[in-house]
Amino acid sequence: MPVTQKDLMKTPKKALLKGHFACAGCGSALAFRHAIGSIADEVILVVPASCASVYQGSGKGVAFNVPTVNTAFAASDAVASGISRAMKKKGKSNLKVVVWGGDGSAADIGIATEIGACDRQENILHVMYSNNVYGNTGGQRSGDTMIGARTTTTPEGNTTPRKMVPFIMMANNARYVATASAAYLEDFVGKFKKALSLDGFKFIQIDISCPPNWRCESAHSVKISRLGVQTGIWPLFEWDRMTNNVVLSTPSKKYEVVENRVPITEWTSLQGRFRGITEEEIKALKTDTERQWNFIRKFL
Amino acid sequence: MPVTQKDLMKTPKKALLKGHFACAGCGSALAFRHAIGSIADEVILVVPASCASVYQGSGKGVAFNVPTVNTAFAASDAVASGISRAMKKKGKSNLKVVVWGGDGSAADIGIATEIGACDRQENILHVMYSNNVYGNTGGQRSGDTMIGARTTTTPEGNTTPRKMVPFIMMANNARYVATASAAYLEDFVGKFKKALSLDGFKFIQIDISCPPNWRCESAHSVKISRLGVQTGIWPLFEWDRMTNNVVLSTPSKKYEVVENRVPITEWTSLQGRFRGITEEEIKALKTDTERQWNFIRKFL
Amino acid sequence: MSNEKNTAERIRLDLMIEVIQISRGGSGGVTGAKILAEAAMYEGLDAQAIPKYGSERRGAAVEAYLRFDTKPIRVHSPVYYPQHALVLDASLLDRIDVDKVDKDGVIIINSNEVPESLKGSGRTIALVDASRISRELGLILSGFTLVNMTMLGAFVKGTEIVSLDNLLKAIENYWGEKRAPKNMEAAKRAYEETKVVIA
Amino acid sequence: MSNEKNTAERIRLDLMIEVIQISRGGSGGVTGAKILAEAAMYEGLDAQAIPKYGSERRGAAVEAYLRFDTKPIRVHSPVYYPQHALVLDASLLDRIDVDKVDKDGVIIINSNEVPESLKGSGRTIALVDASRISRELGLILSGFTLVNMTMLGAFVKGTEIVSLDNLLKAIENYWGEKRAPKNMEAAKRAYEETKVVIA
Amino acid sequence: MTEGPSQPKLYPIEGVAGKTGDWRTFYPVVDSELCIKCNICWKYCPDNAIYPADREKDQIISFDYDYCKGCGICAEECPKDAITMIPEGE
Amino acid sequence: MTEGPSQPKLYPIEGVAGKTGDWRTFYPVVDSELCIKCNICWKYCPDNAIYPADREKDQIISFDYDYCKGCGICAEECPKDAITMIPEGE
Amino acid sequence: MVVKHETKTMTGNDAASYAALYAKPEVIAAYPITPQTTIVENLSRYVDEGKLDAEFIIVESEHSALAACMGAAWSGVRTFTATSSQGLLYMAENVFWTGYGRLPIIMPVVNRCLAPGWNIWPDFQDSMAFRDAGWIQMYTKNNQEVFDTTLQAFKISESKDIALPSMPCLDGFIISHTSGQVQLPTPEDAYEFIGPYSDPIIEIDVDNPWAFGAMTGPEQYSKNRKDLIVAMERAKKKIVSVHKEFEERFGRSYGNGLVEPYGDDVADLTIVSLGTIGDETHEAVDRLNEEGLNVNALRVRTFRPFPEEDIVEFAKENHKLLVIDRSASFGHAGQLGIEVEAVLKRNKVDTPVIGIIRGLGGEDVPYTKIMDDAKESLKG
Amino acid sequence: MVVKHETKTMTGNDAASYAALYAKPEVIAAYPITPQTTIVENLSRYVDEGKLDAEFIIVESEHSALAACMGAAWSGVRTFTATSSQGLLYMAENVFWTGYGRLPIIMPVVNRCLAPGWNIWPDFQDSMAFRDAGWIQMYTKNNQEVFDTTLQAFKISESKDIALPSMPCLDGFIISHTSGQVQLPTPEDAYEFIGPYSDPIIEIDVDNPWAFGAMTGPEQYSKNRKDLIVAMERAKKKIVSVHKEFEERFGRSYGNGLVEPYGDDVADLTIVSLGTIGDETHEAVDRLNEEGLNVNALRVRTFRPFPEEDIVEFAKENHKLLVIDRSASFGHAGQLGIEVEAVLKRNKVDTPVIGIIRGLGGEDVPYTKIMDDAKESLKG
Ligand SMILES: Cc1ncc(C[n+]2csc(CCOP(=O)(O)OP(=O)(O)O)c2C)c(N)n1
Ligand SMILES: Cc1ncc(C[n+]2csc(CCOP(=O)(O)OP(=O)(O)O)c2C)c(N)n1
Ligand code: SF4
Ligand code: SF4
Ligand code: SF4
Ligand code: SF4
Ligand code: SF4
Ligand code: SF4
Ligand SMILES: [Mg+2]
Ligand SMILES: [Mg+2]
Repeated sequence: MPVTQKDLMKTPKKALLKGHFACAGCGSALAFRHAIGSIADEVILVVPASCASVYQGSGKGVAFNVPTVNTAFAASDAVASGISRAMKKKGKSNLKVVVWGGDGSAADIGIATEIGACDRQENILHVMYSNNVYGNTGGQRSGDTMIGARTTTTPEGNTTPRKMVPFIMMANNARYVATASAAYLEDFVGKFKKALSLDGFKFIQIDISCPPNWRCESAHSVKISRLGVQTGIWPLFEWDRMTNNVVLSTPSKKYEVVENRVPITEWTSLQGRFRGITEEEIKALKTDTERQWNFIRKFL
Repeated sequence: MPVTQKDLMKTPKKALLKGHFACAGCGSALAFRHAIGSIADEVILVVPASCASVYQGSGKGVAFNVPTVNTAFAASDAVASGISRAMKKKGKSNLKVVVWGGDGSAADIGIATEIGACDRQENILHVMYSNNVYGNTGGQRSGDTMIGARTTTTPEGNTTPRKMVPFIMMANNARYVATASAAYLEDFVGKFKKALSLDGFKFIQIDISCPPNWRCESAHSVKISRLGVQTGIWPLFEWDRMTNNVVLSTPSKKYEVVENRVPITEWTSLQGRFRGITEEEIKALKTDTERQWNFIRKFL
Repeated sequence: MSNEKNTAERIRLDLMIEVIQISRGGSGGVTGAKILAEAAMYEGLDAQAIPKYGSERRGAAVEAYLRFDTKPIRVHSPVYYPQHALVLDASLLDRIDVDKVDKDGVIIINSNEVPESLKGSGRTIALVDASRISRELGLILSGFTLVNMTMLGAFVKGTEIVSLDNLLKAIENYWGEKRAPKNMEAAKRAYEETKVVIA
Repeated sequence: MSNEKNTAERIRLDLMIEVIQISRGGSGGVTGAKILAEAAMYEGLDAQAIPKYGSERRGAAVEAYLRFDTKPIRVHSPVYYPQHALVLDASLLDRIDVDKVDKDGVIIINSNEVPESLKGSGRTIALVDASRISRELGLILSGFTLVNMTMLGAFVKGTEIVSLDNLLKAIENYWGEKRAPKNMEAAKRAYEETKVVIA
Repeated sequence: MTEGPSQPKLYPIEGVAGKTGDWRTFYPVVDSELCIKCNICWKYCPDNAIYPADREKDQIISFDYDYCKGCGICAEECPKDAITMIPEGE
Repeated sequence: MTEGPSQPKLYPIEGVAGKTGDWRTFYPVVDSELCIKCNICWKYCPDNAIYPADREKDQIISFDYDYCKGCGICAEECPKDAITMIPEGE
Repeated sequence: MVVKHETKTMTGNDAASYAALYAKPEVIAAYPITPQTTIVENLSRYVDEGKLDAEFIIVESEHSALAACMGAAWSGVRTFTATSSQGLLYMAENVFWTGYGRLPIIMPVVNRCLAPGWNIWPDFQDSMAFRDAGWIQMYTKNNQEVFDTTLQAFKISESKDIALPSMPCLDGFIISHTSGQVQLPTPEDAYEFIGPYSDPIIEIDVDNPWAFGAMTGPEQYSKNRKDLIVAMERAKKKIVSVHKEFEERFGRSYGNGLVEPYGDDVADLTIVSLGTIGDETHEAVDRLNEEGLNVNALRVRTFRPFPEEDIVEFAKENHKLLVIDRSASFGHAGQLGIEVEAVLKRNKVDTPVIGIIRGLGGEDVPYTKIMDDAKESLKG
Repeated sequence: MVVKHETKTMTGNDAASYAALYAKPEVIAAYPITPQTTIVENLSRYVDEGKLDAEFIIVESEHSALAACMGAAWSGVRTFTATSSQGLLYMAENVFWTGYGRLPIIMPVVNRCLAPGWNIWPDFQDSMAFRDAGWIQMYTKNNQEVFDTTLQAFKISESKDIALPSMPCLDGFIISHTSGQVQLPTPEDAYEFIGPYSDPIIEIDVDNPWAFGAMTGPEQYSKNRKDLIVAMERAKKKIVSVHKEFEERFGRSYGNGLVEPYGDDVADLTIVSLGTIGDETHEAVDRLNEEGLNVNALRVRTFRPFPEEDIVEFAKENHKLLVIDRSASFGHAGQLGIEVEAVLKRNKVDTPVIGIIRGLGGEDVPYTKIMDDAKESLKG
């Protein structure tokens, strides 16, 4: 069920009210607006500690116009499990339980909880929006930080590869796994709605750009996300347990072929987090990108 | 470096002293004896809560004749990281830091810790011995319990597939991943020593039989493990980050072909945990086994 | 905590009776103790069955304790000075400190004959070859002869704290329709075959 | 907590001086406050720079507080009744409660002219077009004009709590050899260009 | 019925962070000549601060300056460069 | 030098669980006629309770009955069925 | 009221499981740990066998066990879990979250001491570590009280004017694994006593959305906490009234529900304690009385909220207190001892207090030992 | 002894980072959480820039942060971490493990209150929850004391006769993010003061293997705990002596290291508190004195071990105590208040105690508020 820009306009209600606390140009808020918006009348949100727990608001009220439970950093998939089971018990299985959290909870502190919920095949969707960093605490390295990125805990550049949680979830036999990008919102919302139509544990990672932590101009937010796909850094795909196959998403198809890819420096040069990146680091980053593609290719 | 039975006899010292607390016929103690024995003069053991924390002894002393640190259930890979780094700092990188724990810590409560250490490429080896159950607490379902197994928390038979931690570790870019069986000790010790020769995070899962929890005769311990391989239930393989390829281990080669496999019932019938297993459950178990093989095949 | 009164006196005075049981891990000793406590309940007594947990493994020695009283039991410690001892495996006799067992109490042993160590002790011993009875009735699990129910019959015969009927009722209740008969039979046969002797 | 003494008196009496600063998230206001505290230290004063943390985002209003004293400061609260106010962005002036600022204190504003709301208030205002100075010196980060260092010059000029020399020393120390000159220049120029007027 | 406990519970409102238009240093302006009503700008606004164009009513996009944070994405993404970012106060 | 703190630290000893031979209900016996000194039994004993055979010295395997728990693996795995499990006491 | 009873022989863990079974929770999530394990196993069995129509979530850790219950509690259904020792520590974040969030979850804690070294025997270090967390804590003395307390906990916690989670505490092994007699009401009577959870404290509602736990400033935050303080005060009365109602219906009681005095009203020495030591103390008191020593006892059944008034009243009348703790706040003293001293001080009661720590790491505390301690205290 | 000093303007977190830098830990593992974050960032930078020759482990959670430090501590090297609030709760199991295991880890806790709702401002609920865990806890009043205390902590904790981990506590934001002046000794002087960790409390040794933390029966277990109790007693003396040595070398002191009295020896009212409220109280005392009110103060610097003797001595001389807690044990009262009452009771000191709770969730506690509270107390 491909989603068009027109479809994006037909939301039951606004999920993200104006005047929220996200930074100007926040890709996470952008993705939230459309995805949660598309099912705003039947969703229950579970939000671990992250920027999303901050940009939703504070004090007077919240910008999230859907039921929202904020949880401890590592607790969200278990809380979501409890909600999903309770709703089942109450005969309200039609409600969609969605975890909306960052890479910190999904890739690091909360991954055991997430793998556990996946293992139990809980009927929930986990959306991991990744800015490749602990944004809320000011930009420390996360498991999803890529090689070469300067963060406040890797000031001279991170040396370890990205964790690639989608692969882990494939290996962990999720019902459905997909990657997405804030530059391709129709693609993202399509995957989001598809995931919600399936029973069991679904996982989507969406890379979103984050001006303060990527140290980029807010105006470049979407552009950088798009370049992430075009440089091949961030391959968009779907994987389904039923087929055990990966299907490359349209925006990424072309970039499987290395020659077709936009040079990585077009992407790095727009971001302060890559200032000072060395040739070797670029090489290592490319090698790790190829590793990811190789993993994907095994399932094509 | 293939290991022979002769090699097993040449250990620097006994790692597991006689008169330990393991049940009669314990496959975990058996595996420990040979693997840890093979490097008993240069190993540091980290043991999370598990049968291994019990069978090592209590009160008067311990049967583990190597330095051993017992840790909280979810803490072992992080403790091992700390030890490994400290030893590096002290110029003692020659010492091997090995986590020896069960499926409970490796597949469930401690998997975030483990994935974290893997992500950091810590120089440690995690050996997950799996009896597919929380043995120490009396046989509750773990993430590594297979479909159809009766445990004290799934008295009518478990319905969810095994977690397959080795796949997760492959997806998580470990340095080296292997599976092993207590029936093929030379193969196991060979993998164990190979893993220790490599830098970075290594992971081996060894399936070991557990008479009280598998509700089997202790005499059948090794036999059941062997049947696990021969029925194809437990494929033995190695995976190396450098190649991103799986190599089937000799004992398992033949069983890639479904027709060559010993009927699964020969394996289940020896185990009380499968008493009352239904046709559908057997079918589901077979399907899940095939799923595992399919995953492996992608990397052959 | 020490033996202030002998068993006969205790019963007469409505005092608590304490029992130590020794068995092998995996032989169902803990279940046996629990069933005995239930039988005592039918008898109108308050009863406690305390398994002593450690890292017991199949085959290793496991202690358990029992208390019986006409009043609510408010004591929670292990039993240090039992009136009786129940020994499910004769080879484990040396694991209990016989000197701490009341001189007037009964030591119930799964054996045909008085063990060497007790010979001439003047102790009251209840003897039964429970292993044989259990084997004959097919009470075997993974090569392990289950003497726990059988020995309950001997205990009842030896101590008379609870009646055989109540014991059988408790066994029946525990095992349920299908599996009870064999176990009840074992207890009954042991009850009949138990010989009480003075060593 | 209220203005017991006016600023001149406070200085004479060795009393603490408190300042409120308002800036936009991302404009370096917190750094500026910290540097000012360091400059005061060179002056021999005890000083505190307190950022008021919340969920500030780039562009959103952020408060910070400063304290200066000749004795060790033992007060940790936010500043409620400041002697002076430092306004890094004129449009944020309405975010502070000017009535709580000491009537004899100085309000330092990044602006060419006295804002409407203060006109005729009789207040002492220190004015400087810091944005222009910063732009001219290329103090721009991701489209954001960094006026924090510039405004420090104006603050020093307006309040005379610390000397320009000590301010420059603190700026130099913070930014290091390579990046200091531009920032010092900005402060110096602001110092020179700042006009103190009575509104 | 007893009242429930005091819990950290908040209800949805618009403008929880205030009028976030305040945060802006540049503001977007659309050139009605250039705009083709494709609504791409609308789509990419993280702050939902663009009223979409309506081809049928021949209405172009407009901005909700109360909440537009001035990120500039709309200007950057507009395929027709119909949006310009102007410094506040100019 | 000050003494260290009281910590839960234990040192290696043999027989920490006691003479685990006690746990046995069956004990293994080897038939020297049948044994081919392959040491497979030695390999599979979880309790390290078999003294291996030595072909050179023409010595067959033997058991450490102090610690053999009687699991029966050796008997089950012996390719020559050279080991028999005998009930204790018989 | 005449109700039907049935007496069964069961362990303390069985007793907790029966209370849960009868309360019909709709979602249960738990993770095994010795000596709590059999509770989890019982409940899995009830659900697998269809005896209990609940969702049972076999989670991968205690952090998730309580988290899943929290999810269910937010959804407005009755929920239950249980844990012990390391498990309780592992879920620490959510323990506070539940208490501060006012979610009425019932979670028996089978007391076991904390590592290292590994030790599965009982002391109260685990639950004591959570005395600040906003939970009702009741320490039980035997299997019967475990059942009764767990059942009462549902009724107390789920009252809208209380809205506090409950942690019935039972000594590991000593209660959890020891079989004894427990009088059970019929499941119907038990359920009728607590009633359905039909007017939930909080309930997710897509038509009326709210966000729970978003960024909260000092003002609202401290308002929430002050309400928690007040709710704890109210809980004291509620515990007493539910306990009284229970007594009227089922004929069993434990003092007034907060404290259980034993022996004469006035004595030379009062032994104050928690849990099974409290039961064992009754034995000691009788024997000391037989020896002609004038000793009585006060078992603190409810530790949170702390029954200040009741302790003070009792202490006033007596001549000396001996407080026995089965845990320690290292670097100071036993937790119960400290708090008893504090309330006496606060209320200007002169009765001297002697605090001792016994039974750490599962060391046995027989009545003989308590008698010795009492004699020692009478001397001093 | 004359030592070189340099005064710098820095935040409290910077001060903690400097102390760590100067102590030269060999392994550091930490996980970010507001408001502790900048400590982690500073240390990463020191290591990345080569200023500090240490292994920095960027772990995936706080449970692992402390676990990694424990691994290093078992290996016999100096180690350091820091955390706050939820992070402290998430590592709860290892916090107890470290304390009970007697591993000399230094871990500043930047105090922040506990969710829900999310709230990053300071109160002491987080560290207070670990007052049983076998850690030395010192609450600091300003940036300078953070540096001094963290440095002292290494020397205290790593003494073989102490062998207890240390948790220097600093109010989040109020100290952690506020810049102020800190006198720093030279790195060499600082290092010389604490010395190298050359005779480790415990050290993994392949030639002399042991197992740490295996199954432990009640006897050895309670022996370990009793030694912990005794070590805490010894720690009081050690804190005083290290503090004295520090004073002699560097010229700064905080009372005797355990408590810091302020004002006249005898007063109508003594204000007892922890952390920055203690500093703010000094301001209040001066102003109250100016108003002619006879008030003094006692700041409890060391909360674990609890300085019973010092508090009692001081309380004896004074006429009334006002104890201000920045945390509560819900269902009873403020933790400091309870314990002060307890020790006075224990030592038969009649001085009345008034306990109040202030500043939960980061509510500001200005000296004016303290003055009001004091006046109120003087009346009552
Ligand atoms: C147990 C625990 N540790 C640390 C924190 C502090 N913390 C809150 S959000 C966060 C980072 C979140 O990063 P991510 O999940 O990537 O989301 P983002 O902020 O980037 O949106 C951290 C470390 C916490 N809340 N709880
Ligand atoms: C936080 C925590 N939760 C639960 C436990 C209880 N526990 C100890 S070992 C164990 C099961 C171990 O299972 P596994 O890892 O498979 O090892 P096995 O016992 O089967 O050898 C459990 C649940 C614990 N020690 N800590
Ligand atoms: S820090 Fe990044 S992810 Fe967080 S709100 Fe700002 S832009 Fe969005
Ligand atoms: S329970 Fe199983 S794994 Fe544990 S010691 Fe016994 S046989 Fe080995
Ligand atoms: S993106 Fe440009 S052309 Fe399209 S609607 Fe917006 S302003 Fe008009
Ligand atoms: S500038 Fe940014 S916030 Fe404003 S309308 Fe354009 S996209 Fe939206
Ligand atoms: S396995 Fe059999 S044949 Fe081989 S050495 Fe052992 S007893 Fe002899
Ligand atoms: S019976 Fe088992 S324990 Fe005994 S020697 Fe054979 S293999 Fe070893
Ligand atoms: Mg992130
Ligand atoms: Mg296991």
